Amino acid sequence: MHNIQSIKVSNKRLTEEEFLKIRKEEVLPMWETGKEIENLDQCVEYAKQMPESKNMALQLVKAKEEKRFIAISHFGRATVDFMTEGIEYTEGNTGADAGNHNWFIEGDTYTRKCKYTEAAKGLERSKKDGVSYLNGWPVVCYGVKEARRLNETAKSPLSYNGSDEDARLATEIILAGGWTGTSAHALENGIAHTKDVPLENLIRYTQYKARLAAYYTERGVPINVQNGCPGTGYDSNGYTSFAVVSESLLDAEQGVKYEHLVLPPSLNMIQDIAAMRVTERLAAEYCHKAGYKDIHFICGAYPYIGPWPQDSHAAGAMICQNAISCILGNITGFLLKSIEEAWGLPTKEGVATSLHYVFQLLRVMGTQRMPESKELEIEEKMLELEVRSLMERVLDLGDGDIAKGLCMGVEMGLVDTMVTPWKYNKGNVLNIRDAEGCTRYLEKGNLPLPEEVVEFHRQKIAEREKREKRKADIKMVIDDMTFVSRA
Amino acid sequence: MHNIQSIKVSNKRLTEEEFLKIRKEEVLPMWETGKEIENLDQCVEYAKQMPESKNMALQLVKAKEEKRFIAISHFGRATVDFMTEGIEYTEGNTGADAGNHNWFIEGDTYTRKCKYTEAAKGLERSKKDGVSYLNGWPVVCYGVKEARRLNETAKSPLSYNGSDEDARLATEIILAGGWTGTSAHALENGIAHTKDVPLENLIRYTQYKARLAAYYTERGVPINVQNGCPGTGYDSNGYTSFAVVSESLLDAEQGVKYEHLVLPPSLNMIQDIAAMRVTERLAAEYCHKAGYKDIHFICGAYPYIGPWPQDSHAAGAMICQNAISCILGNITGFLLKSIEEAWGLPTKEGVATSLHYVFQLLRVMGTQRMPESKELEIEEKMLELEVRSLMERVLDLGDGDIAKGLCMGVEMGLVDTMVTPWKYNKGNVLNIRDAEGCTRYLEKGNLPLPEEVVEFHRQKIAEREKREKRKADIKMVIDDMTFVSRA
Amino acid sequence: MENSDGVQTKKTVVIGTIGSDAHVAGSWILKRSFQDAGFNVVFLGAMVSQKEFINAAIETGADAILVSSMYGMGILDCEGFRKKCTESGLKDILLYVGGMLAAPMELAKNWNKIEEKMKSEGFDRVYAPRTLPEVCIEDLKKDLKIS
Amino acid sequence: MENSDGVQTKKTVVIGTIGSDAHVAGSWILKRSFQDAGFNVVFLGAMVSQKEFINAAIETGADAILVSSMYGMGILDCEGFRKKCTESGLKDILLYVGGMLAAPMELAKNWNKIEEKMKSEGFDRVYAPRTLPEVCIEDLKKDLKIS
Ligand code: B12
Ligand code: B12
Repeated sequence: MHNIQSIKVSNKRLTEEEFLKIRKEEVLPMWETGKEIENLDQCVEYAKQMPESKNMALQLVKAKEEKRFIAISHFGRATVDFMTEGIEYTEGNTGADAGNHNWFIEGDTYTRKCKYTEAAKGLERSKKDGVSYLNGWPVVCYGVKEARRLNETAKSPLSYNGSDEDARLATEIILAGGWTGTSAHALENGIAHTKDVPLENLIRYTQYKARLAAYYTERGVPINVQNGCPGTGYDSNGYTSFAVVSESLLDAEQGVKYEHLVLPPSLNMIQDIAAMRVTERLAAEYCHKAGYKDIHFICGAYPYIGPWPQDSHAAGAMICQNAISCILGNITGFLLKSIEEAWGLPTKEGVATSLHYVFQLLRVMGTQRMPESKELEIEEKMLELEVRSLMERVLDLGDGDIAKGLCMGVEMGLVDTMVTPWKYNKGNVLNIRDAEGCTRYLEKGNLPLPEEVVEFHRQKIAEREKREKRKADIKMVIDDMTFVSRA
Repeated sequence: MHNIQSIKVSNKRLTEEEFLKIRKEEVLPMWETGKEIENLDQCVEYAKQMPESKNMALQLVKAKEEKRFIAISHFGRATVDFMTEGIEYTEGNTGADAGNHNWFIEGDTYTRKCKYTEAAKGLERSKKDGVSYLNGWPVVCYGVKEARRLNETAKSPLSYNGSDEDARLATEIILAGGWTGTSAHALENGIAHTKDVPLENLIRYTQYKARLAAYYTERGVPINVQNGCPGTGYDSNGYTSFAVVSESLLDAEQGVKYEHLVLPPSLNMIQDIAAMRVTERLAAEYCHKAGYKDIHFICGAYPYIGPWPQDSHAAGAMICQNAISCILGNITGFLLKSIEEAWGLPTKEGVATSLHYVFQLLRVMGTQRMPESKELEIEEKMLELEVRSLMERVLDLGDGDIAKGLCMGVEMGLVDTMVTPWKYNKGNVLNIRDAEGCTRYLEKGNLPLPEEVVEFHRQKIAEREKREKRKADIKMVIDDMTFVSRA
Repeated sequence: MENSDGVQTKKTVVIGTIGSDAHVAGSWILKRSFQDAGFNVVFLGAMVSQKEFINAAIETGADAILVSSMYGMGILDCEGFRKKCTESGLKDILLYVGGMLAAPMELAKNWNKIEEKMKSEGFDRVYAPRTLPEVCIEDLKKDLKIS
Repeated sequence: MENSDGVQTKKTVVIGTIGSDAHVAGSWILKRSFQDAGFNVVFLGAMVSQKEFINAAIETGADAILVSSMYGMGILDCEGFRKKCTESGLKDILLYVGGMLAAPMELAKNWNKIEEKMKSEGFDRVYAPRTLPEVCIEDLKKDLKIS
């Protein structure tokens, strides 16, 4: 069992010297395209020429102030042509531009796991066969020149999905490419993407990416950092909210000034809106208490992360449900999957289709909001009790250092979720839905849940058992994992 | 100017004798297919053989009790093959059956205006060219045999959209055909479908159809009567709610026991849910006060009645928005348009697509409801003030007789809407949207609006003027008429 | 509005929705646009028979008749309209038709077939749904040789 | 479970998600289903290399290896797997593969091309996404000639 002394990582800002040393010795040498961006200040100079209108951080802040929304499209396959064609097709056919949209470009999994040789082999085969053998765009193989080309092609800002093991080099390249958004989420990379990478390493990589984003921001290129936790599609709202609140402190310490707090939907609109409010409130509170006073927090949401229906219109219904929930919840920047989710990687037609759905909903109900209510109040109260209790325990475990606390928390099963390839996750938790589809704990494992929350979840599960006249058991848990996809 | 004595129609139940006399002398002789159903009791006997599971009235009551929903598909073109193929295709591909769906079959406009010769000519040309020149299914030309064939083809119950001038013969034929739902809305037929047919006549036709439905119901075949007001797509929520509340008394007096109260959406979810609650509450209250104690009131909604976007996915977003509003509002039986709405009459593929959207939404959020809130309370209060004030004035004008009161009310511009071909409608009202898309009065004409309502609407319009920094004028009124369709 | 030799002449147009068609929003907006553009508009509302169009045109000496059809049976309702106009002495009156002219989506999707059909019926111009009134106003000015 | 001459023999299967693929929900459910069906399951979780599959099969004397691939690079990850099994002495072990085996939707949509590719790589059976575990359990019992 770890004790706190044996945990090397800590929530301390990387000094410029430490940062540049890791950059020079660890990050850039990982692949030859690292050489093209050795001069960091030159990269920042290039990025400074990008028009402010195409800056994702400023775009999101402005949208929040004007109560507007920004739709964010996932997109990524192996070849550059596929990417440029897709960007031009979508922006040409949907009215998507820097005022209402930005791109969340997916790197392939080999690249995300720094297996650049496999990525390069997959890229060659893809070019040769004209078919994408990679499940994303191998940004590190391409290097800064192609990253700049993509950015110049697009009217909307570009950001990079670096979730998975270690996206430090990829992030260096895309920011040098003029992109203005990246992602930095440690717990997510553990529970959703890795098997045996310790949380310490994941936090270290995250700190580096956050410091790099802050480096650009401090020199006049505001960078939006997606502090999110899409999770596995089978997590509780409590878990994902906690991940984002806790990691807001990690990013704040590295000097990040634009944090996009992004949560996955349970699909119960009241619980999802409650989770967003609690996450925004506690992130701001804990950061403020820790002395970080000038951070822009922007609300955000992922599309449903669990399995999708194969029928394209049933998938369209999911896109509309997700978007309406964000409109009613005033969630400024929300991400979109495509109707091909149950089939494969998004095509340009799929991306455009999602935007047709969303822009129509914004036109007809973009100014409607979910009113205050008793139900919303209760969900907020229960989630706040849960997240606050876990925050206090974890901060306590780390003697006030959230990085150390998180490592201890995972090891003691306090920070725990149900389905994950990550060997460090205890997995003593069973998540189940209540009668209205809210996420509840059938088994709470070692989670430090206040009694009131445990009782509330028990009652809510009992309501479902009564309504459906069947016991809440592992079979119901498994049904809940795939109920959305059973069209 | 009418005075009450000169109005012949009154809210009095047709005696069996009067009813059978009109049936024999006025209704059945309108076309030769009337001869096939002369023996009414034989028709009832046939209808009694239909399985109870396929009875629309009982289906809706059961769904309401079990907090489930029934999706209702518009469908109708000239040929029988088109109809049977469409019914089988849809029920075969979407899981639609008597447990979750029913059909709202559209008659063509010639048939609805009793121009059976034109309808027959249009039918012949349609059969010859294999193209539907008619905008609906000419039920009267076909007669009871084909009506029965359609009903036997379908797993889901069938009902007939008889809105327009005089659907008495058509309704006789479909009920004899075993269908278990019809529509009976007088004001709707005025403002939306006719030019110079006095309200008196429209009320008379409605009373006949209601009495016929009650006749079947009293003899063991419950018939669902759609007491709805889709209106013109440009009406206020107050107008359409009033139309349904007032006409609930007309249907109740004729002995209708199953009233489906159906309202068009403004697309503001709070106002639409408020309108449904006020309509159900006041219909039950006024009917109860008038001594009708045993009527099943079922909540219902039309899809958006104004102009739709041409893009099929933008249209899909409309279908999802309408359905989510109904789920949150616990609106049991809601009607669906198809994604072809901006193009032409629904195809079978279009109908199936709508059901794919809706059944997925029911699967993932079918148990979620809109919580109580201050905003919902205010909208309910304002709508109740408006509808109650108009009900009291109209009942007063008719000395307690709603039929006479309605005729006087229209003539005096108390019952008035903005855009209609109906020459009896004064048209002094201008409807406009507020900043959240709720329907408000820019000009109230002669509507007997309580001061509090007038002030509330004025304030809400002022909020929009402030937010959009432009004056609320006729130009904004016209923009609001087509904003939904401007994809 | 002036014709080519600058003489002030207020042109008159008859506007309405033909047959048993109750759709009036489209022609209501057409009416307002043509009035704002300085035309004298004779608005017949909806459910206007061919005869009513013709009588109104004769009574007001109209220069053009604008027929709207939305409910899907435009082909049936418009047949023989030019012939009737000519028989009633409205030999060279301009006839425009527009809206959702054909019930089945197939026809709406291959618009050219509808346009041909309407042109063969003697309509001078045929407008697809959603055509903005301004487009029609410019065409009419051209056809009437006025600015 | 009994084989054809009724002798009680617990069969062993190795289950996991191959390559750098983190998707585990599918194989997690596969594991539970095979356990419930009386199989002895060696569950390797996700991100399992070909070597780890082979070592586990050798250590536990497995009768079959069930490979899941979801993240889209299944074709690259599965190449040469049968060859490596044979080289490691697992000559006639049953190899099944299933899940979302190919990144681009085109490939997912023409499933037969993927099936051919995987069969040519030596997989005995290839399962499309969404295949219910029960289907695979019946196939395996047939291939292992047990009831
Ligand atoms: C609103 C509406 C109604 C309202 C009409 C309110 C009213 N009194 O005006 C109500 C609800 C009453 C209604 C009733 C019916 N409707 Co309706 N309706 C519509 C809808 C949704 C919008 C039409 C509209 O108001 N558009 C807004 C106006 C401003 O635009 P517009 O009409 O297109 O006109 C503009 C342009 O087209 C152009 N234009 C139009 N005509 C002309 C002519 C010329 C010369 C020019 C230059 C330009 C021009 O300029 C106008 C202004 O910009 C359409 C579908 C759609 N578009 O989404 C269906 C639609 C027109 N209706 C249809 C049908 C079938 C009916 C009913 C038969 C339904 C029923 N079973 O009861 C009845 C018919 C009643 C009757 N007796 O005629 C069908 C027609 C099918 C087809 N054409 O193939 C449509 C297309 C819906 C569908 N897809 O099935 N309807
Ligand atoms: C949930 C999910 C995730 C979760 C995974 C959680 C976890 N750790 O398990 C998270 C969010 C972490 C995730 C991450 C990613 N994902 Co993902 N994910 C999904 C999703 C939505 C559902 C998959 C799932 O859990 N299904 C539920 C389970 C129960 O069913 P199943 O997996 O299909 O398995 C059943 C059957 O298929 C069958 N089966 C499966 N395998 C086998 C094998 C055999 C032998 C047999 C008999 C049967 C069988 O039995 C199982 C039980 O019934 C799918 C899309 C979809 N289906 O909607 C995308 C999807 C699989 N992911 C995809 C991608 C690209 C990724 C990422 C690369 C995204 C990113 N850019 O970060 C990463 C990859 C991370 C990594 N390192 O691998 C793509 C793959 C593209 C392709 N194949 O062409 C998909 C298809 C989405 C898409 N359309 O783009 N993902």
